[in-house]
Amino acid sequence: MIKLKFYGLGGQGVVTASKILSTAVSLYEGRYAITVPSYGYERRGAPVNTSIVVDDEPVLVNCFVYEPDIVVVFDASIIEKNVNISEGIHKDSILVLNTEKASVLDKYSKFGFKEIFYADGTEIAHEITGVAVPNGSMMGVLAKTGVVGIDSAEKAVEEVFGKKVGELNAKAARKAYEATKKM
Amino acid sequence: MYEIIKDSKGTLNHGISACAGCGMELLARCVFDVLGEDIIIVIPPGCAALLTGMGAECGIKAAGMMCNLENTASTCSGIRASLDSQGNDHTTVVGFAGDGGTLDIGLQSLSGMIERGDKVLYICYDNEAYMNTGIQSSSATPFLASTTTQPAGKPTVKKDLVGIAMAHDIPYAATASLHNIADLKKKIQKAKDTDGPSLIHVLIPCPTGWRSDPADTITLARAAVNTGVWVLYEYENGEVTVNYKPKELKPIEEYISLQGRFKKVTEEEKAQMQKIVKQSYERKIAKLEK
Amino acid sequence: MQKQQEKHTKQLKKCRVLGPVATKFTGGNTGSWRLERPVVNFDACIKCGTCAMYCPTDVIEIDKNAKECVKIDYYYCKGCGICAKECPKKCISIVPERSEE
Amino acid sequence: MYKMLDGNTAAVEAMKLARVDVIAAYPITPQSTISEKLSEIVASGEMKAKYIRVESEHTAMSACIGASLTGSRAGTATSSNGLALMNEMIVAAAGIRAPIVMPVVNRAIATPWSLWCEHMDTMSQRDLGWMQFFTQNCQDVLDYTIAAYKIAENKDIMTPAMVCLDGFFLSHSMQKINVPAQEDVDKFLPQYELTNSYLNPQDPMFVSNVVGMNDYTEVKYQQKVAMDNAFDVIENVFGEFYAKFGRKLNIIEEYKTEDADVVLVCMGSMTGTVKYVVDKMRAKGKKVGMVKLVVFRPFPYKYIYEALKDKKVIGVFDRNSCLGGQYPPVCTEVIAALKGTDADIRDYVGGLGGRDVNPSNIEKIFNELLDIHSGKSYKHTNWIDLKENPMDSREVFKYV
Repeated sequence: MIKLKFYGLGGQGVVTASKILSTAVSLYEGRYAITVPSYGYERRGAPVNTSIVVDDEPVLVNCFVYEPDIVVVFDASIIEKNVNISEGIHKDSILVLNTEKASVLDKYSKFGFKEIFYADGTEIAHEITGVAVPNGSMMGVLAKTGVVGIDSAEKAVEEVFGKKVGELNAKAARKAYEATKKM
Repeated sequence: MYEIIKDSKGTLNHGISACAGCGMELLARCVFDVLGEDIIIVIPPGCAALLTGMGAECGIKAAGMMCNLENTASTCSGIRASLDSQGNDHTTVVGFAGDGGTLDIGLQSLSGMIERGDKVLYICYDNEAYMNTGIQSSSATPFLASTTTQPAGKPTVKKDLVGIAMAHDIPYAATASLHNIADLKKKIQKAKDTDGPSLIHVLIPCPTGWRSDPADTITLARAAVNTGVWVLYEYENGEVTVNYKPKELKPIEEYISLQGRFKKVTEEEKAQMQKIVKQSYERKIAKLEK
Repeated sequence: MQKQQEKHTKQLKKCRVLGPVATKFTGGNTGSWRLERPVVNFDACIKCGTCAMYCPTDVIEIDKNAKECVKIDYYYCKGCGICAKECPKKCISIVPERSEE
Repeated sequence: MYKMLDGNTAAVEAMKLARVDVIAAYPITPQSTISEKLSEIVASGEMKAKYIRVESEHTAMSACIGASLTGSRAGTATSSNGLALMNEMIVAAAGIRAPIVMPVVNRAIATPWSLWCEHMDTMSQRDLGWMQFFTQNCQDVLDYTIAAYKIAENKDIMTPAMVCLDGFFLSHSMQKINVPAQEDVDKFLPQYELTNSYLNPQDPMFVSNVVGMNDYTEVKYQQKVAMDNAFDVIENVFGEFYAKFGRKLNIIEEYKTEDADVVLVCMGSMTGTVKYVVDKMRAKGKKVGMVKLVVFRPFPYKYIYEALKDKKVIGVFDRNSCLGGQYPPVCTEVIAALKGTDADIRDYVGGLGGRDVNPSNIEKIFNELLDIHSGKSYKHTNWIDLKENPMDSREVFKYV
């Protein structure tokens, strides 16, 4: 059982990203997933998070994730908005981060994650799809951690976004996958 | 399905337990006369519930149901949608509700129905108070009329239903009066033929609530029009036609002296009433004929 | 339609219907409420039909060929008096119930 | 065919498979996506139905009753305050015997305002003559909705049904769902046909007439009998469902209760979490079990009795505050079902207004129950996961 937590801002497609991940593992890898979103009063720009549990067996637990194995941050600025992304992490927890800025990486490195996988997902998304919404490209970065295969992530991106937009986003995911660095 | 126990000429049985001289009963007969048997009628609890009898017995030989007080229009919408989904475009869906169920608690559902454009014929029999439950004021109760909840007389004037419907740009809306049955029936027919929502607002003298002589029901309906209390007009595809304009308005006295509910009105108040009626009549005609 | 309905009624089989449904077409003896009754002076009557048109209970029928041209169904007539009031020839009078005509 | 759906879309999928003819829906968080999706698929022609864009939930239910009596399979969905506004028509639909099936996305009723999950909305409607099915996951939502149509429309039942899904925890939770083929559902669920009361100008009758004191008791008794008969019908329909689709539906589901020392009774999405905790505690050798209530109305007294008659310590988890009552509703029913046994039944209230029912809380409950079972303790915590000093939660400074 792998427990994930996605952090981002309203409008960045965090919920869609959780849909992509669960689609990838459920429909293309024969595994199971459950997502529990944590948004309420919907508005753009407010911090949001989503819990996802991935398992080889049908997932029973239906509640938020408190001890994430993987934390995905869609917007690095989130820690300035009173959100503690390191809540509940343990010694093997992994961080997936949307940035390439050394100064930001420096800040995040202090949280005590075992590994950090990072790439500038927003820039890659903007370059390929023309829209600076990083949920497709971040799937590529996430795939680097091994929680999901990049092939099924690509397929899931296409499935969720539909053919036309999906192809571009899948391309972004692949590019981000290849651009991902680790520290 | 009906087991026929009593002979009756039409869709509505003669032995209806409405009060003697009830204007609503006469209106209901006109409605069934014009609409025929291919109807589904929705009636909320109220005076019109007397048409439907009690228990297993019913006075209406047509398909119908009793809804709740405030959802006549919305129940009609559901029935219409169901008929539409079955490809039935011939059956008329009729809502038959009083002033309380229309102007007070049912206004929202009526507004929704008109705005959606559901093909429903809505008839409001307006006896100007909650008569069935014991003459409590409604928003249709006229200025200074005494009711059990406002015994000293209602301090405000009546709500304008057709005006509200016109603000929705309803395809067809009309006021009608019982003294002119030909006009009333013509309007019901027009409303039936309208492709969309239609509304008829009929002033119904009520001997019990107005504390008038049952024999005066038609006289009162006529007097309401001649004194300018009630204006006969129709709104059809955005055009207004005033059906009848008295050459000269009769004094309000002719209308209120026949009714016990205005008995406590003082001479001073009467003059004020006359002024309001005349003013609102003139304003209305000016607005309608603009 | 009336005949059809009656024929239809005869063909009905008993079946159980759940819920508050009314399936018997009937009405009460509203004539028993009457304190006063309308009486027509047939000689003055011009058979215009005004009384029948305004009768809320729909119990007046005009038979132009009969001597007693206005028929009132007293089983249902509630005695409201609208017919007398509206009659253009004033040929309907309202008399107390059980009085000699 | 497997699809990724959230609870709301699963409900929409079920309504589409059931070939609902008339839809009248009003949006309310967290039900909104049901209204949106339904109007979308009706507009695109994917679903052949009439969509009435109503101006309130009260109108939605009124329109559904009208449509249902006129011969259409009618559908709507709501949540929270919307269900409360419907209240009057909820009673009417049941009394008129209109077999409407309505997904209800559970949410706390204001005030205080909360958009989140709680069972108070459906619990406040529990005795009004509707059947209620509580679902654990999105597959449940789809399956029980389809089955509910068949149960509700059974000629001996003719009773509307609510399929309850927890707001956000199910309504917005993405899960893998096995969606049956349309032709299989068509075979399972025949076309809607009116055999009880109806509105048909060719064969008129007057529905929902005044009955007065002469008939009222009898008409209500008919509703009671329908509820009593429901279990046979439910079992048959669930059996047919299993034969057709291969998934087992339950009136109550017993999870590792056989040798359990203590059992927790609960409903809704939290049952998944409880199963997870049961597995975890069993691995540590603790004998705990769970009973998932699916059918809450009619209440399965006999099933509960059979499942729990030998248990000594039972906890009941209510996701609903019961203000002024001795026990919250689910617990009250369980106590009534086990009358005559010597079970020690404990009530727990939690998960209000969307507060998460997480594994650690459930574990705490089980440990308390185990302590009671072993005689170590008698006390239990009624309101779980309550902050310290709840009375001071709005302590402010005032000028005095």
